[in-house]
Amino acid sequence: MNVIAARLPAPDSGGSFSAAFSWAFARDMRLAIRHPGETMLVVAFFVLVASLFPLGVGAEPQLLQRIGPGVIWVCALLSAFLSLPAMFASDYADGSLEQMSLSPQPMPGWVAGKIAAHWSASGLPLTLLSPLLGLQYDLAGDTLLALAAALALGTPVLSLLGAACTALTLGARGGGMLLALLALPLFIPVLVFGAGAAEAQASGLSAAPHLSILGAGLIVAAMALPPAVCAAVRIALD
Amino acid sequence: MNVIAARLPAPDSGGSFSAAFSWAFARDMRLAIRHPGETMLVVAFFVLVASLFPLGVGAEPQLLQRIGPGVIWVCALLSAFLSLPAMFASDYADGSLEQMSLSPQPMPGWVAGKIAAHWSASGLPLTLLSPLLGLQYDLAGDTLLALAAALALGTPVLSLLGAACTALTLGARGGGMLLALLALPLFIPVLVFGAGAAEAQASGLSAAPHLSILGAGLIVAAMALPPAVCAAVRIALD
Amino acid sequence: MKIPWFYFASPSTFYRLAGWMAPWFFVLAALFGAAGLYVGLVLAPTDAQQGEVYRIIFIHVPASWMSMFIYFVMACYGGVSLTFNTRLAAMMARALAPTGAMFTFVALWTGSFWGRPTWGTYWVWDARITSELVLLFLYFGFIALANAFEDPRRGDRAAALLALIGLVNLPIIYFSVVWWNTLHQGASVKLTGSTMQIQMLWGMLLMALSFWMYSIGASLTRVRAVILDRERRTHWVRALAT
Amino acid sequence: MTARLTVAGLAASRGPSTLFRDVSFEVASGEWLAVRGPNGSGKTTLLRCVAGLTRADRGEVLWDGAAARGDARFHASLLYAGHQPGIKDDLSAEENVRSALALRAVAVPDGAVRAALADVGLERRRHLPARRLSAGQRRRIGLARLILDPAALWALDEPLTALDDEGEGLFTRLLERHLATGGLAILATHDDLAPAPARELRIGA
Amino acid sequence: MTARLTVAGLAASRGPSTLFRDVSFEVASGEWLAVRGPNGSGKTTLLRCVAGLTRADRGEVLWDGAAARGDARFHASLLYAGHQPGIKDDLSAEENVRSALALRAVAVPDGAVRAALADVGLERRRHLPARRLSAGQRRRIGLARLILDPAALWALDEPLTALDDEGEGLFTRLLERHLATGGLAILATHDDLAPAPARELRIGA
Ligand code: HEM
Ligand SMILES: Nc1ncnc2c1ncn2[C@@H]1O[C@H](COP(=O)(O)OP(=O)(O)OP(=O)(O)O)[C@@H](O)[C@H]1O
Ligand SMILES: Nc1ncnc2c1ncn2[C@@H]1O[C@H](COP(=O)(O)OP(=O)(O)OP(=O)(O)O)[C@@H](O)[C@H]1O
Ligand SMILES: [Mg+2]
Ligand SMILES: [Mg+2]
Repeated sequence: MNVIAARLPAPDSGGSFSAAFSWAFARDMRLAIRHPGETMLVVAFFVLVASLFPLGVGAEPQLLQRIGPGVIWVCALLSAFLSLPAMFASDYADGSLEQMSLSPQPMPGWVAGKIAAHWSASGLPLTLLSPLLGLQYDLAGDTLLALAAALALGTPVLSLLGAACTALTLGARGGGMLLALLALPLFIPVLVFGAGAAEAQASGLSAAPHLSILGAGLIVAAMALPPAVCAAVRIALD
Repeated sequence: MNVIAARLPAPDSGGSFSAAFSWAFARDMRLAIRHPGETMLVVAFFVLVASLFPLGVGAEPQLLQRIGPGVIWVCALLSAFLSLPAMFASDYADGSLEQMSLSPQPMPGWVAGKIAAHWSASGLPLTLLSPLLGLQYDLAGDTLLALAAALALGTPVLSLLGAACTALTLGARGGGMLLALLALPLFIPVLVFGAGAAEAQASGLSAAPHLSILGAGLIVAAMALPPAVCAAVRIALD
Repeated sequence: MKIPWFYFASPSTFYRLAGWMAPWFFVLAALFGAAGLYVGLVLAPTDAQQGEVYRIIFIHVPASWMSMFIYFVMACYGGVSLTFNTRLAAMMARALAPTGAMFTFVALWTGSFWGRPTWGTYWVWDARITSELVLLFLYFGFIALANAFEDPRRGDRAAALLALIGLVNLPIIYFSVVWWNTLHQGASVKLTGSTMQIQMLWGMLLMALSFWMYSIGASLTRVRAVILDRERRTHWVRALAT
Repeated sequence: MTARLTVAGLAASRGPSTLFRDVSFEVASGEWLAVRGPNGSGKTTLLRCVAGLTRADRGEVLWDGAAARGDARFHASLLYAGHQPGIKDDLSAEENVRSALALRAVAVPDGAVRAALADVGLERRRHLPARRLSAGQRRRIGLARLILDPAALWALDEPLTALDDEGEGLFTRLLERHLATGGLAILATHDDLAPAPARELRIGA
Repeated sequence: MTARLTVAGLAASRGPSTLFRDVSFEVASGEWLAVRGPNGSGKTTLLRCVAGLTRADRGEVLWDGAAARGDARFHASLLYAGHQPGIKDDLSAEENVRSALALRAVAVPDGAVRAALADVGLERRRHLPARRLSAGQRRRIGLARLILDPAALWALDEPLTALDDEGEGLFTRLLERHLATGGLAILATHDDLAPAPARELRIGA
């Protein structure tokens, strides 16, 4: 019982934003990629759904070209959505969320960290993969570029919005469906601009306006939503 | 302590298939529609996702007409998928599954009941709704009919396949994504024939062949899968 | 707690107050409605290209306005209930939601009904129309979330927060016609002079007033029900019962 | 009624390590067996093997002389409750009890459920979703099951968890009645119960 | 170090019913308060109010004279563990302890974690995902936290759940050390602990 004899010094008066952020980010990433196989799952899932489409729709090249960006965006949306529960629900169920909110770490810090982790596990791989999928739908080079750029700007917004919605539905009845009802409508605007960018590019116009709107949206969301998420978490734990 | 004095007669040597079925069906339905609001959630979700795609794809009527059936099928697929965890995962987590498998009720009975409940809570409402959504994509009358028929035959297959997959992933890490990876590929054939039926109808051919294939698939699945699910559940509990 | 505002904010007093006010708003709604319909259906001239169909505008536009306006008010109540933790504000938000959803639906319905003759289709995935649809789902989400918890106070808080987040959608609805070249026509009612017939304008404004009054009346009536349900264990409600 | 549970040469291992090997015991009507051992020694595993949930490496479990695993008569007379007693958060206490009884095909006179819930002190809260109940109140739903379910064999894992003194008293009374009326029980527990166990089984170090 | 927790006129209600009203007490360094009461009386709720998770209807919680809720110093010195102690099934015992410490910004000399896990008897299983651990072993992860975390105030909800006698002994030794080194504790528990509580708080009927 060596350790029991000793006693450690008291902790310094609590962590910084960055400390909290990196703690939460590291933890959630570890949980996400706990087992090598699972890193592939999001990606696999994404590719899968994207390839469901041509099958459902029947495959003429020009039709595919036409719907390509939209489909890819819907996939991004869905896989962001499907990985939402991992963000708060499980931590809420096993009491981890209480521990976090009682820790000296500032809540905005670890909330941001969790959101970042969610994005790196869902949005980021999708963004990196999108050019390949775009090729599947044989999109032109610049369209692919616009698509990737739009995803890079848009998927973080999805993670932010999604975080707010899961936090709101913590402990609520109705589970996944309720979450869908809340989150998907909020995702729609992102989808509109995101898909719009690629389509504008494809039809010869510039994607710039859509992208700049997405960028603006990202900034607003990044400013406004984390506090909202914190509030939602506090409400959930009350 | 009145009751404690008394003692009830021993139970008869255990339930019948039908008893088990109706017990599980009633229970899961009650859990599904625990609160009036929630009955609407599936429907809302369906309508919502159905309206996501065209948005991503952009809105020419003839294009919509073209992809309508495919989109609606993908929606059916997704909402069947989203409600999968409710079938076994939660019962596994809180120990209900142990209780069921230790009960005198025959396992195939309550497994079938749970599957039926899942279908009535996901596939059925979608089938009933599909004509309305079809109108949104302005599909012709006979196409709508073919679509509804295909859904009526196909969605039960989705529930059956889904049941097998969730049962297999019980207690596995990776949760939703792993499930997606398992289930969605299996769903694809259903999607192909299902959407095929409506498209054949739309393009003037008869939907009959597709429908009969779906029907055959349904019969096979209904015969073969429940035992598989039982086996998977036993493995999960071991 | 000295300020009379808090006095009125106490459910029991507000219950009586609402019960007393609601009928008057319904009366006003009826009056404005009658006037609006008269102006809209009788005085306003037939439209050059569209003929009589365009008269849907007297329902459509006010309904659309209210759908957005009510959401805004609802969000404000939500904000108040969150910041000051006042029960009544939350109840008002709950009471407003169904009316708002109703007007949103009417806007969609009349709109698509209007679309048939003018655009040749009931439904297009046009940005404004879609964002209006999103608004409808936001209302649904609000109602669903507010009732998704055993503890009504939690429902209040969560739903209020959702309403605030959803505010983003309003500018999208309103400016969508500007941001995209949509099928839907742009704002013709502007503060700086309007491009449309004066009678049409008056008709729309009167109808809007009527809808507004109706909304207040309806929400007041509904909030009484909410209050009763929420306070059913208190003495004053028991007293009412007996 | 009289019944007998016989376990012979049971052995189980988890992952690398063997938890217990050739465990043999017998429990007859009116007796109960206490399974004791330090944390992680394998009590839960043993109960699960007996119930037939986990497949043992070796050994057999007999109920009235017949192999228990998968036998309908055994299942009809077994009431198992593990660390997770299978209570649905979304259902009320009453609904939970009713559905548990229905699952075990036990028909109860009406009023009985409510009376049982009164006995365990949940009458006022019987319509509250279980999610809202306190830790102990949730466990008390299990006690109500014990009151109503005529199963001959109880296999309970730490039945006293989260119960207050009154709850413990209630449980011991229930156990006494159960044994008196010819029931048998296997309880994995860390603390001592009033009716002394007929036999104690110590596993693990 | 010396610290003092003061609770004055605390009142909380759940749903319709009031659980407790004006509860007042004080705990100083070296003392621990036992919160007792029947199931559902509001012990957990009280702990949550003190920790600042649940918003009390009335009353205040002071830490060294300053309002506790949301105060960084309070959070830095509070270690709360509820019925659900926040253990991740997918992480191993060691990872669980480490991440819990990191979250509380506690830096430990290397080897300390492993030693602590040895003390609670998890050394051999420290790399096993918590999912694979037995009920008691999971709780012991919490004990390892108690060993390593220098928090001055413990707020623990039924800390003895699922622990065997050896585990209870371990916990009492930890509590003694904690109090001896100037810590304070609020424990909601149904059973009696070796170091007698400085004060007992009975709530509920
Ligand atoms: C489902 C379909 C439709 C929806 C959801 C919809 C939605 C809206 C909304 C939200 C407004 C108020 C916003 C504002 O005043 O700027 C509005 C106004 C208006 N809508 Fe629609 N609309 C639809 C279809 C139509 C159709 C088919 C027409 C006629 C061709 C139409 C004509 C107008 C007009 C003239 C205004 C007034 C614009 C103004 O004066 O500001 N709408 N609509
Ligand atoms: N996959 C596995 N690999 C290694 N060890 C495992 C695995 N699964 C379970 N174990 C070990 O097997 C034992 C199972 O113990 P069991 O749950 O039966 O203990 P118990 O006696 O019920 O303990 P408690 O008193 O804490 O409930 C534990 O020591 C656990 O660590
Ligand atoms: N929404 C609600 N409506 C009605 N009652 C509620 C609600 N939420 C909680 N309760 C009641 O409040 C009490 C909360 O008790 P708490 O969990 O604090 O009890 P406890 O003293 O910890 O009990 P235990 O000893 O079983 O852990 C319980 O009686 C519970 O039924
Ligand atoms: Mg155990
Ligand atoms: Mg408690």
